Amino acid sequence: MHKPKNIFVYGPITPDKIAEIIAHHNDKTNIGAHSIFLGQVRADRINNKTVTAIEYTAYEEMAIQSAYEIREGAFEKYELICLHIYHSLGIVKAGEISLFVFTSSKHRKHAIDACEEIVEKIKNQLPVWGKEIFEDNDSVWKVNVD
Amino acid sequence: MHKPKNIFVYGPITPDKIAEIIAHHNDKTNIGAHSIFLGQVRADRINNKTVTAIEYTAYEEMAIQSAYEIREGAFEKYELICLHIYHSLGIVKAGEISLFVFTSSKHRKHAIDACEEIVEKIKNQLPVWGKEIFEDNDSVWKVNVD
Amino acid sequence: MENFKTNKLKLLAFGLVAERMNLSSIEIEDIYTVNELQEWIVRAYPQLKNVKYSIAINRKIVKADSAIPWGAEIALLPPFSGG
Amino acid sequence: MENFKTNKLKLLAFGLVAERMNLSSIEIEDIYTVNELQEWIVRAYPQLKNVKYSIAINRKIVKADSAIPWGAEIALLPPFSGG
Repeated sequence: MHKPKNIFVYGPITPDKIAEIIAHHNDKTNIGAHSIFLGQVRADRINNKTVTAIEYTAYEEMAIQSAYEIREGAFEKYELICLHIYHSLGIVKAGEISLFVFTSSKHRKHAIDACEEIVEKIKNQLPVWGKEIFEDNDSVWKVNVD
Repeated sequence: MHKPKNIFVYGPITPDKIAEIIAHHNDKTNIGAHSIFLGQVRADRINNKTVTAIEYTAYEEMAIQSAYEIREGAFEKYELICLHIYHSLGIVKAGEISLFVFTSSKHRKHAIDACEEIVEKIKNQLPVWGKEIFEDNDSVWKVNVD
Repeated sequence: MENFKTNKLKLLAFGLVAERMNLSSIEIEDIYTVNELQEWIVRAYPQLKNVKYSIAINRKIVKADSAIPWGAEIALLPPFSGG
Repeated sequence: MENFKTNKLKLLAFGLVAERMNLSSIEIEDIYTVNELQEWIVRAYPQLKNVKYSIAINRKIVKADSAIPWGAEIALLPPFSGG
């Protein structure tokens, strides 16, 4: 039905890019609900040092395939009209956005449930790694706890 | 803790306004997750006529009080860092956005669960009415089914 | 003197109710319970017969046996359809 | 002739594994099962001893008893931390 699409963008996902994607759905007048998840880089304190950025790397070919499977699964399980997934690669500073999931459906339940499930799968199934970088350029590999 | 805030905006909630609100959280570096719900006006077919817009009216004073209670309840139940609610009044055309709910938390679960619950409460508890307007200017009072 | 003052109530109507009543606000007098209010509405606005609505007093939805405080703001609220 | 060709495999490393191996890609030869691969890694890269990772073959995560197809792309994947 759909083809694997690149989900990666270099650097942060900007609010302007998000606005552009939202605005793009203005002519899809069968949509009644959009659900959006945004992952933002936190300035966590780890061992008395503050995270200033995360550097993301990925096994891109596998991640794009995984994202494709997540996407196809979502379209099969939910009545979705649109679905967009973007993930950052490279440096994303604290306060900037590194993950964008956007689902659209006629009624809200499908968009909301699909978005939540997709975020969960992205965190668990996408071969992406974040390296938390501190003020002093020291770094530590991120561990997902949430 | 918080004061009742006006949630109403005249006309549609624009993608630019949404981008501006997202960008505004760039300096809140304890936030790791934002969950957003957008309600978009559908061009439904009703009795062989197409909805071109919804005109929203509200019992504003009661709605602002209800939104305040929904907001306080959400801050009590969930570990939220930020919460924004905007609802349109007046004419919103098909394809435009009439409801914006935005929740932010450290970890994703709180933001996602709170956003879903708040949207549900807004639909059920806020004294707001939509009148669906057709191409020929005939109209019908909207009935929420989703 | 207090006991000769009239109990003036503000009645607000919204959505389909306002459309059927052909008004969004009216002042009414000397009604002390929701039951009395409902009886008055049936007589004064028969066109609301098949229209569903809740009643709010001072911005809180109330039940049919509630009292209406002196000078209250009453609102007739058809099913909400925001969002 | 076919039976004299070497089975060349591409081994990719990511995240902490790549950091510890000090490389992100290496060509290895004549390994036919995940068990064999794991034994080879233990010998060649003792610095991975306490590092947790999954193994993907041709972009699918596999179990320890899986076979490795001729010419496969193998990847060592520490726990994911995207999002």
